[in-house]
Amino acid sequence: MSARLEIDRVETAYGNVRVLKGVSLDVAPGEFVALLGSSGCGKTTLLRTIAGFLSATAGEIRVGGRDISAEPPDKRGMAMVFQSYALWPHMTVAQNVGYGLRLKKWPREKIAARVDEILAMLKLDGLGARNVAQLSGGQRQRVALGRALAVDPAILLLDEPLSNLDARIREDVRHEIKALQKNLGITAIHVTHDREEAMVMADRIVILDAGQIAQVGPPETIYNAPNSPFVAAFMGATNVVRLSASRSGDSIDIAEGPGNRATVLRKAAPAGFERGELVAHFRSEAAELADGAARDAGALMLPGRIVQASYPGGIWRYSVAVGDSQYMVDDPDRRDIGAAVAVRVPADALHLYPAAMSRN
Amino acid sequence: MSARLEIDRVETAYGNVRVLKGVSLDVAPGEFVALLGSSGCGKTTLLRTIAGFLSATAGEIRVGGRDISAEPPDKRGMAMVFQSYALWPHMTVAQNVGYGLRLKKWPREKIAARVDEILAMLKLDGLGARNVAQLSGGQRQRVALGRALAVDPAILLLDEPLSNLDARIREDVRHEIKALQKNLGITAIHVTHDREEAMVMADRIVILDAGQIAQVGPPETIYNAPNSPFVAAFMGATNVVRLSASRSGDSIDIAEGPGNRATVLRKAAPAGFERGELVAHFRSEAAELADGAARDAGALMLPGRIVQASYPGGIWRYSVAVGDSQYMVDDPDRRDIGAAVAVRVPADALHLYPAAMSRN
Amino acid sequence: MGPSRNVSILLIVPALLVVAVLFVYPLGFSLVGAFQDKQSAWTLANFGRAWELYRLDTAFTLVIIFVSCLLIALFSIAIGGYLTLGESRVAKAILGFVYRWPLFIPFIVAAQCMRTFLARNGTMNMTLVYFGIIDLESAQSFLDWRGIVLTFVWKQTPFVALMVAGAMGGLDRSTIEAARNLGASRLRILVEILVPQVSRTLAVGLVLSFVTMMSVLSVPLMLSGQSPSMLTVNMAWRINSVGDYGTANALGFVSYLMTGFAAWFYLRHGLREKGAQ
Amino acid sequence: MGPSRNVSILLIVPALLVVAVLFVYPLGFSLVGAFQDKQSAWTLANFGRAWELYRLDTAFTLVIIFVSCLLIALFSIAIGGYLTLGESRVAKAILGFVYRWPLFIPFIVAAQCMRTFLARNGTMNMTLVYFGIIDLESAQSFLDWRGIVLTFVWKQTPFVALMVAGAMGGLDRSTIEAARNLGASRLRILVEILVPQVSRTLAVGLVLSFVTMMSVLSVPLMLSGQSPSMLTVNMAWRINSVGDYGTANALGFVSYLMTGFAAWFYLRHGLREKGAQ
Repeated sequence: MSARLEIDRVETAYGNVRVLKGVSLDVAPGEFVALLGSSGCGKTTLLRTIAGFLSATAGEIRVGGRDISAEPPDKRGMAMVFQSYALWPHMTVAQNVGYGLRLKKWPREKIAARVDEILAMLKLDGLGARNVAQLSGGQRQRVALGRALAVDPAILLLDEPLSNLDARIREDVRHEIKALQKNLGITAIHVTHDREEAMVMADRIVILDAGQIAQVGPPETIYNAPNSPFVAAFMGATNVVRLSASRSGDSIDIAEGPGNRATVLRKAAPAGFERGELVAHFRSEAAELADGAARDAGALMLPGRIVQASYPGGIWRYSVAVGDSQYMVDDPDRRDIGAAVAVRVPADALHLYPAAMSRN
Repeated sequence: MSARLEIDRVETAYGNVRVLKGVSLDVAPGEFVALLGSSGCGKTTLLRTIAGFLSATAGEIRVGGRDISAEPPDKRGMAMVFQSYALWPHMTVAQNVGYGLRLKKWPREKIAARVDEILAMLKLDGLGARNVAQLSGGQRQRVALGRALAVDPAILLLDEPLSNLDARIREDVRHEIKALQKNLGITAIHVTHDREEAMVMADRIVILDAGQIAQVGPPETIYNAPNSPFVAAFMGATNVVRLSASRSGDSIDIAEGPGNRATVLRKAAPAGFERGELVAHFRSEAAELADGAARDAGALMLPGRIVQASYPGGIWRYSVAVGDSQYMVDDPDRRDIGAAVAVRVPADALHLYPAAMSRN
Repeated sequence: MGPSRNVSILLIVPALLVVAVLFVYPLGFSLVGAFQDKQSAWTLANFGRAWELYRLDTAFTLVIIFVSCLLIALFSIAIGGYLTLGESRVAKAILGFVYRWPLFIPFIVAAQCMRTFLARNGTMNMTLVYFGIIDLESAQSFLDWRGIVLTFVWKQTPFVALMVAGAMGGLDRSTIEAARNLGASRLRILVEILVPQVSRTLAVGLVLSFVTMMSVLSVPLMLSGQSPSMLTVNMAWRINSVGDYGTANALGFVSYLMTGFAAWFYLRHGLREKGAQ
Repeated sequence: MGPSRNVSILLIVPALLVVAVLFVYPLGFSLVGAFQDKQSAWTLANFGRAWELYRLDTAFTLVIIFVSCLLIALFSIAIGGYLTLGESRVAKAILGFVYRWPLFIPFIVAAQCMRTFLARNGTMNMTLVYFGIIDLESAQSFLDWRGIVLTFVWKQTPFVALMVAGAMGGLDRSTIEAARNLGASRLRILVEILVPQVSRTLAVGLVLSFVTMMSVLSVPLMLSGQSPSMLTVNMAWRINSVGDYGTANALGFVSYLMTGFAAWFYLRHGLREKGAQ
């Protein structure tokens, strides 16, 4: 069972503080959508508004075409998995999972059968009589998931369900949840602040910023074509260069600046840009180091000196001082601190925006 | 000020449970050593034994050659930074930082001057009169560091000091702490469960497993030459293949197995290995995908089918079923689920161990 | 470490002895007194006399205190539940402000207030008559066991409600939201989710209230002069008017047994909770 | 949402009125009675008589209760501190087991125990004489204000110590270790690190003890017959023997003012804590 979820210009406020400033989003039946953003961006508020724990001050939420904005949480056909798991410590695993069915007045035997089915699906067989306090973190997380799935909801809401798990268990559970959601064909909305988690699990990612949607799209699009400096930085392109540039046909002429050499990038300019200042974002892993004197006509070259080095594994990560700025660059070779180098950024690794779009 | 720290066959127990089973480690003056391991490995116990909050049941701890095993915590010349920061909420920032000096009966003006100096060093200028409850997580962390540094300790002990910080702040603070430690020339012992954090910050990494040292060495060595299947898996080489092999000069002959094709790896065999079963570990990012029918004489080829795909960013990550096993492999190209592929692992990306060393 | 730990235990022994003597000895001595006559010879006569004179009062005391405990539990769960689950902020603020005031009224003042309030021509009846709900002839005095129960409940509910509301407020709110999300009504959430999670706090509050009610002399003395009376009144009578310490000690022993049972319950419950973790 | 919220407030109003009437009205009426004579005319005569007869007792009451509160605070900090910082597990287990027993002894039993213990030829003096620490001639009775203070402290210390030890146990232990790491002695950790962090809990415990001690009739009645006496005894006397409700109400009003002050302190402190967060 799954359903289309339409969020239509929804606004939500805590007291006088507007947290959601008009959010619209269509989620197809069976789709897995991640709401991604840093703390305070409104992602949890949006999830809680969808769930009905907060009421929208404006806008509509529709499930399968029906407006449910005024319905109480349990009439919305949604089930939520909480960050803290929110299991009831005075009930056994089976009682936790079966509680929603007891509320629906199912007969005792039918509940027991359904609980067994859910526990088997989540590889919790035989743990039904266990006290939830005796379970590991990963098991609790699965009981919480089972409790939500037992009532056969049309939409599953996940509020950072993995953030309390150990790093290694988390990776397994990511794949389990994703596979389960695909098998059941359930619609899922997943709140997270972990970029990789959203990338790996979601069909589509919604980036929220200050109560508004900054970008929506499949993981590859968000990662490779962020539509603003904010999204670029949030998706890991944290190195920033300001460039003087002008469009020239399909290429962009970059003038020599305080940190960069002149070059011509074979790359489309931002829409409507002709001449002026550009802000370029790039990832440390998309750049590389070249000799200090090296020239490359097709790439952006930033000559500087290595000031710090570390080995996070597989590659070396260097901090390179270029003028007043520092850039993080990954390189396969070990180099000395103080060495004169040039940061080489290929044209397609640069995300370019008119300077007016940048906040700082 | 800094000091050599010698840990000599130290054992520690909680009641009847032996947690440290004889740990020996030499830390040079000014060195930054990370104790890395999963929860329960004894890394925090070792740190607390060094600090004097737990007493060793056997062995010696020496600072600058002097045995301090029987000294109370404050006579060891060490200061500790706690995971929870452990700031005193009823004191201001300046009172927190200056408390250690007050205990040493410094005159009031000297304390004030030293506190100002420390706050300036940690970029907390002007926050001295602030209540600690009003500070952000990163600021609290720095106040805790300042409190430890104010007493000018010979050895700084860090108990997962970054694990309560947001991911983005954490990366900044890593570099700040590392730079501060180098500038002050202080000896530092850092407990963490985060592999990348240990790799980036430490001069040497100590991998602990079940109360014993599994491997000690600089980050590159631990990463590229893990000395056991446990360390290999802990450092991210979680793909495991069992191979039938025999040594042949400088190479290893690999026989065809249930999942792999026959090949000859130009690579030294594990010491003393002649013929028999090997366990091979490799990282998803060190392997790549080839056509299902592709052959490569110098690499290990594992033919199979893609069963899951995700895009964590930059590359695609595939789950490939080979016989009864599944491997995670990164590849730059987008491929279809169900496609027949071969996992290609270059000889130098394989970590080989005699099967007897593996636990499972 | 072995020897130094033993030394530190030896150092602490005098302090522990002082605590033991100061806290336990007076009690023990009085209990022994219950089994002795005026010549300090061993006897059960005190208990015989206590049984003969006060067996009805013992039952009366127990009934009053159990009824009070039951009502206190109900009211404090209701107050804590409304403060935790209620949706009207204004109502919660008013309730939160009002309910704890009796905590700050001494028992004797409370008893005095209730005397004025509950008497046959007291404020309550007069108000009811004024509104025509009863007529003056059928008005009756509540200055008997009902008055005692009312005063106890009035005075102790805030104490227990304070503990219960605090414990409920300290629960992970998402455990409540998870139940709401699945369709549990507020009453079900209170009974099935909240109360089981704060049951230990509730039990502690009730045990402490039980002991307090066993302690209070002023309320039964002032509110219910007639027989049957509570054990506290009887003990005060035996000592102050008759000078019969033996029987008073025997009654004290009985009181102590009752509270000891409550204490045992408290400890057992506490240990079981720890064992389950 | 506006209208439905207003409706829900209207729905809750009757319940709130009942709470307000039940909790506040009896109190208010008794307070009004303090300002009325027997013919319900307004007067301050009750206060005049209370002042004339009982001004010494009022001061006596306050002194006893303040001294008791001070001692309770010291003992409960010492007990909580030892339970939190002590190193001997055995000593901590014994102390933790022993200290809370008085909590389960009714006041009246405690008073009775103390009577036996503290009298001129009571157990305490006899023990001291037996060990040759004092001689029989210099033995004196402690059945006066000292006995009252001792009983109050004995009975209330466990209550406050339970709260304080709980609060201390709930603190982040690394805040203690951080101080030890820098060289703070255990006494300094107690005074400079622990007590400031549990000061709110300590204050609440003391205020509640203050109110409890203002309430207790049995202890002063049984332990100190002679003048001066505590206000509770005076109130009971006015009502039960003299039938003078006006003066009793006036004394109740004075008691209420004292506890009201304590309550105000409690609330102010609570609000300040919240404001600081």
